Amino acid sequence: SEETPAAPQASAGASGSQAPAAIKEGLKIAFLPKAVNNPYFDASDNKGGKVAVEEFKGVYSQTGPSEASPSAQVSYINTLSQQGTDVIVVSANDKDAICGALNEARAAGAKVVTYDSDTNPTCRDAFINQASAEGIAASQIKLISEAVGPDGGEIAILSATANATNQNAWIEMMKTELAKPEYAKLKLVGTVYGDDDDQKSFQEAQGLLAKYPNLKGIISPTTVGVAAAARYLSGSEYKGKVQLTGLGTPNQMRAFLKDGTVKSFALWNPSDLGYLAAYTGGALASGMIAGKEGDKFTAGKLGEYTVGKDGAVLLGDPFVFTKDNIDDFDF
Amino acid sequence: MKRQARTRAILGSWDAVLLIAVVAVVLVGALAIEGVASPRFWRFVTLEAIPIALIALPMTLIVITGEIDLSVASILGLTCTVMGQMWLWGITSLPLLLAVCLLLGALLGAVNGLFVTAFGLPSLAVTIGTLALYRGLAYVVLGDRAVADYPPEWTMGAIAPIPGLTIPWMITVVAVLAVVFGVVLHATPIGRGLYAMGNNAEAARFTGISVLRTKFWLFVATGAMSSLAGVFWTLRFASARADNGNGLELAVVAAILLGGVSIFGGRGRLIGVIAAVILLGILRNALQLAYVPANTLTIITGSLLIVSVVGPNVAGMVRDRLRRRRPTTP
Amino acid sequence: MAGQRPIDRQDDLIYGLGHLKRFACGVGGHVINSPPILELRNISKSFGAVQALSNVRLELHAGEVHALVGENGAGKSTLVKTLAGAHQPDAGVVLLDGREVVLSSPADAQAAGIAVIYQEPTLFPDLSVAENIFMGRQPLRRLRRIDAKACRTRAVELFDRLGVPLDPDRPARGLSIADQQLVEIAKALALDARILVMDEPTAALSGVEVERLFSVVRSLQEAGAAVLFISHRFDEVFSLSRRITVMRDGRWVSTDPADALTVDEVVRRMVGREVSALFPKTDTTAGAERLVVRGLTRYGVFADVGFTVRAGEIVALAGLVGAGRSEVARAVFGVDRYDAGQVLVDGRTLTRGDTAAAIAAGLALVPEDRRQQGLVMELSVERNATLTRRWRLSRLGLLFGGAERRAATIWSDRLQVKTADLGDPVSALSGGNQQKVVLAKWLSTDPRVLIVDEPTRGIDVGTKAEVHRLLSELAGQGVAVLMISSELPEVLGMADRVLVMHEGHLVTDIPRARADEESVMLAATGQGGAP
Amino acid sequence: MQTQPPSQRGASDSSRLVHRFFLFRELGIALALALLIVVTTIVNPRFLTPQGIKDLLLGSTILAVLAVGQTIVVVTRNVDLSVGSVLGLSAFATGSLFMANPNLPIPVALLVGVLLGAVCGVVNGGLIAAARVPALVVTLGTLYVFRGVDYTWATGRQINAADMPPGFLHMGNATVAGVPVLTLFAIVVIVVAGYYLRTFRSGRELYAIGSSPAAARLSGIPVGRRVFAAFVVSGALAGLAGVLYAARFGTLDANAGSGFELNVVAAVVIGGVAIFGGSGSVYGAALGAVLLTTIGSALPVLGVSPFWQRAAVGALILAAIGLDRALAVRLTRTLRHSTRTEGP
Ligand SMILES: Nc1ncnc2c1ncn2[C@@H]1O[C@H](COP(=O)(O)OP(=O)(O)OP(=O)(O)O)[C@@H](O)[C@H]1O
Ligand SMILES: Nc1ncnc2c1ncn2[C@@H]1O[C@H](COP(=O)(O)OP(=O)(O)OP(=O)(O)O)[C@@H](O)[C@H]1O
Ligand SMILES: [Mg+2]
Ligand SMILES: [Mg+2]
Repeated sequence: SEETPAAPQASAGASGSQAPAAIKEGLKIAFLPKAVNNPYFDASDNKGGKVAVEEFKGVYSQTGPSEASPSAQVSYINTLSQQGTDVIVVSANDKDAICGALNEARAAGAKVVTYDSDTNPTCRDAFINQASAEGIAASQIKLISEAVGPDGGEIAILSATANATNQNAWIEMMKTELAKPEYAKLKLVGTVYGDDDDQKSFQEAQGLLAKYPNLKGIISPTTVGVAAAARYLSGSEYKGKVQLTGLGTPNQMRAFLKDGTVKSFALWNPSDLGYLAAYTGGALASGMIAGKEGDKFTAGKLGEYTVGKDGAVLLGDPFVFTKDNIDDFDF
Repeated sequence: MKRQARTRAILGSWDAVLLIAVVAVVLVGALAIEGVASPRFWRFVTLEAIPIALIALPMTLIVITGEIDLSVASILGLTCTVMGQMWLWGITSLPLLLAVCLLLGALLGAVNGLFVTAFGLPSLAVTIGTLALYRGLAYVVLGDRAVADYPPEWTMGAIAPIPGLTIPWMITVVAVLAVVFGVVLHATPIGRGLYAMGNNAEAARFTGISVLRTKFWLFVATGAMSSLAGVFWTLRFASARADNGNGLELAVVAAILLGGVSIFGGRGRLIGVIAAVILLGILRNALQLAYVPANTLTIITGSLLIVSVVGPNVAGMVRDRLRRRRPTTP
Repeated sequence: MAGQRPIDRQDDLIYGLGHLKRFACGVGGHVINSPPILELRNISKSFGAVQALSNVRLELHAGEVHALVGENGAGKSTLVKTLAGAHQPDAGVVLLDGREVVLSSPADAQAAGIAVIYQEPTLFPDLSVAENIFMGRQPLRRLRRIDAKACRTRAVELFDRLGVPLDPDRPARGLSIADQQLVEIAKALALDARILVMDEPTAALSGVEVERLFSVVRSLQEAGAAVLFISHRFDEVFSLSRRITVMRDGRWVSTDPADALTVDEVVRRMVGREVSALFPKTDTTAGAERLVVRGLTRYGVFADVGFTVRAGEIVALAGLVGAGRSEVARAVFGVDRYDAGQVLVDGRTLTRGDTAAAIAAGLALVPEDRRQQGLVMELSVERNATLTRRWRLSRLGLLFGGAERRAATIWSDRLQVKTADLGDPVSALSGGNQQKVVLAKWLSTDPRVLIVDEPTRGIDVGTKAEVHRLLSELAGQGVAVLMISSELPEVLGMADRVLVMHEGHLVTDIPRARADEESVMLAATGQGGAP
Repeated sequence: MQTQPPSQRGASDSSRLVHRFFLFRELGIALALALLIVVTTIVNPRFLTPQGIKDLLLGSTILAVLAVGQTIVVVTRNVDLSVGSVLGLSAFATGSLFMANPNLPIPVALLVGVLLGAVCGVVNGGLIAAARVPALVVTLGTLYVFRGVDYTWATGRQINAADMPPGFLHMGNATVAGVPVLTLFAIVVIVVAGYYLRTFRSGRELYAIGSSPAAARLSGIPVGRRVFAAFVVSGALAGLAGVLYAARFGTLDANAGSGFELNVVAAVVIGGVAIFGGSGSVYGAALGAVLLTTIGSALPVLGVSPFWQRAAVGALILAAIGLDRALAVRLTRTLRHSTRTEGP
């Protein structure tokens, strides 16, 4: 992660000629997740973004389609733009398909912040990266390697949909990571897609085990997938013999950490992600920052952040949950 | 019998009810919801309605003959990916891409048609199968990739407004096609045949109507139109992906049913379907503007469908009841 | 005669027919003095603008067969449906054993001991024949479970009574109209009802089955049941019934003992005027060969059928029900494919299995089953009547309502189709009027070869005469007419030549001069030698 | 009358063939299923380990229960597209119930789920039977409505395995003699429904209604009441499926069972139930459900690329219905030709 030295607020003014020192009040900030009804986004938006928006006295709202699809998201972007929203905080269902609509919204005066899943850098002002792809890939490989043990063996990936931008980026980075000599004994034998659908993920996990008799570990870098796979493993003869790690929420995974199905998994705090996105949006809309590399701003309780390359703001490294620390979290 | 006749009389004017509903929603929306009166609103509504309308036009004819095609959204998706793959191969002529896509759609429709007509299988079952098959092939073609680097002239061109207006020019294509399909359905011998076979295929056969051949070509037409919608979709969203238009078939079916077309075939008019497409589009966007959450919108869409069939019937029954009571009360 | 008739489908039934019997005339010797078990008083019923029944009255006594006659659309079937609880009258009362009852559903009527055979068969095609007969009142075993075996044996008993060897296990789908009608009869008998209502039960039957049915009806009558019998065939009416009620235009006209009436008198009351002679066949000189059929074979259905029909000729195709006449007609018309043979119209061979080509060559077929094959019930009279001419009525491929309306008006006037509005769906018409629409549909195409399959089934006397006159007229204009009919008098009266089919084979070709009841029936039952 | 005996024998011969054909129809699906399992097992023996069998059975259970309910509706010439949404609603209700009362006995949860499903069925059946409107439209509407209610209720909440009593989750995984407990539920449902449809008057009346609604009305069958009941049963079974879903998957959000309706209809159609009513059996439909889920789990095991899987499912559906049809046509033709040789 890029360390952000605690610089005094004075330096924040560097980006503009007379940049305001604080976020304007009354900004309309709308969160547009991949789909409402997804607990992950409930945590990031309603438990993170909302808190932040209330802190700087903006008007918070969350809206979006009930099923994840880019075209439905476009419709909501159009609506938000017509409603005169100041900041649209969006997790993209497709990095290209919603670009046109986002640019139209920006032309109409809105600032666009992407979080969780990015779009093309050309159609948003900033991207809140929950963790760098490298960071996630490295931590996932490290966790599975530790779980499987020094002898290594075959591993497989259970992903979300085949088109998920962030997932595919992570998987690519994992392959790079696996090429390193210290992981020479780990062999990636397959990638399957559970479509972020609980039942499909469950079946795919089942299929992986039937297909690869020597499978030693599964990485599922998606909250739906890792929970489904954990449930399958915990109810099967493979429990404890086949290792599992991934990105999951503590509440979903608590039972499986405790019963030994899973030794550890990782995740950032989704509420922090939403919180940071809200502050970034507020700063953008107030003219405090322009989204250029090097811009600095303070995100409430999270402290100060610097905008990185391509307008990306990095939340931090993923947090690793184990049996010992899981009870400190509730989300 | 009697109730049916009455229902039909009311259904005949169901088109009128829908058109009035469209006007009412627009008026109320314009007065009560900020933004409905703006030209941008209409741009967004039409952009959304275009692919649904393109598919609903031929599909209405299919439903009137008593069949159904649930694979339309998958044909749309497969077309998108094939278009993307061709672009990756370096085919950069839009007319060529369009021609190949339409041909592909026609072919996919022909496969549906073949299963239904030559093998005599129920279209609902066949197209549930091809729904999975075509969508699967879309994944085979592009896998997890997305093709998004189309030239802006294309992507902008597809959604460019009619000069002087905000409404995209594609709507004129839809309008022309709507007239063509409307005339075929309502004012040609072919249209008469469609209603006849929808009501009683055997009697139609005894009248010299080639039921199977007609249905086959309708499936071909629906495939081609779905492909056209696919090309539009690709360009509008500047993104060819395997999951494009996922689930769109239900939106199309909902519009057709709301439009007063009988799912059993033989009844319904194109004007009603077009009104229903517009009504659903406006309602959805207007309610979104009014901060109605997606979950409530889902409920409203469903309720509208139910009302569209239950309303006329219950009205007919009530009138029936009242009429019967009158003579007996001295 | 071996009973190996060719069959069409796996579910087809094979059965032979018994010997032909003459109608045994005579009426049971009961005297009507008891109070009626069923009485209708001042029943009125309207459908929209159509007043189907107004102030109709009817009395049924135990042990009597009561005939109900009237023109097409007089309201007979509507009255039946009212009795069956399928329609609710707008006004009037129904009395059972002198007590007023409300029949609000068919179940009510059944519970009250009324069994109904509807004019149009109401079978469940997917279910077995036995299940069709006992639906809703299957014999039960312990725990209210259905006793399938009892179901089957009782069905067999019923068919024995009717003298038809129908297989109770076969599905009802694919039964010929006649067999469907027989199942309907068995269904009504199974009810053991006190009151049996039969709406044209014999319209699809030939003499043998009719006679069987009548003997069953007579035994029921002797057992004290009341029977209401509707038919357009006066020989049946007079041979079976004791009293005759005449209806006209939804009104009751008269009820008299059959002995006191003559056919002419009944017809006069029904129609309200004198009717010209039936079968007005004028002699014409036959012209060139119009329709030539050679060696037509459809495996398992008919074999090696060959005949010609000349311009100006009316050729009748006679035979028992199920002889395969309709199948031949359908194959010739291209609705069914055939396995071997040739069909030529004016010397040109028709593509097999291509109805459109047949129509283009000048063929027309009035099919036997108007509901399934002849009409699109949900469409209007106008659309149905012009469906065959939709291309001809179009201009530049476009078709507008006016042209259809005009064309339909001409033909519905000509055939006196009784309907409130040409825009009404044909399903709202009475059976006979529906048949007229089918005729209009095909006559309006100016056919060169006209095939009519049971053209006058369910048609009243007045219209029947009109249809016969039309057929003669068409023949006179040089049309080749092939007429399939189960009504012998019609066959004998109308035909220049009579072809007779027996079990899928054309057995004989009898010229008008030599055709009589005896020769035709002998050939039809497979006993006649070569002509 | 000497013609009668031979012809009658011929008739029952042909009808026996018909019966054999219908038996064969279900056998055909069973055969296809066996073939698929054998091939997959040859390629990968792990497919048929006890664990593999358990997975297969568990996988088909929920779809099979839904298919039974759907069959009951489809034989009456109706269709229930709302089952996926009812399942979701009932599953979420079960989860919420357990969250509120962790000590709730399992039978109570089952009862509540079934009742909730039945209430949804009452809504469907009430609208369809009372207003006499096409089921496809109404249940497409309630598909949206019930799902919308589910969404609104859940509002992004998720119920996790940790929120549910271990006893309940254990039921989702436990086996009796190698057969999962959940599958036992399905087997009971299938057998009861199958027996009922075959041997009780009201069961046969459902077929009569589907075969010809108008005739059913004229025969005095209470059509409205029967159709209503069919929808209530379908709803109740979807509710039961929801509880089973909750037990098996443990994690519940508002999306549970979304998109199931097409799978269910596909299972029923593959199982030989005529989509236009009047014929078909729940055994066939359940076999169809097993076949469909087996395809779903065999393809990953066979190592079919994930991108090809969906296409393969579609192709297999088409193959299944095509094969069924081809068998029927062939049988008809054989019969016709065999009679030709002995015919005149
Ligand atoms: N469901 C209906 N809706 C509208 N009109 C109807 C309906 N049923 C019957 N009618 C009309 O009622 C009148 C009486 O018809 P009905 O069927 O009782 O005649 P019918 O005497 O049985 O004639 P047929 O001898 O031809 O069978 C006809 O004018 C017919 O058009
Ligand atoms: N739609 C059908 N499907 C299957 N079999 C049929 C069908 N219609 C008739 N059949 C059968 O074909 C055989 C020949 O019937 P067809 O109707 O040709 O006889 P027909 O001589 O015309 O008698 P009818 O007086 O009934 O018209 C009969 O055994 C009948 O059961
Ligand atoms: Mg009648
Ligand atoms: Mg016939």
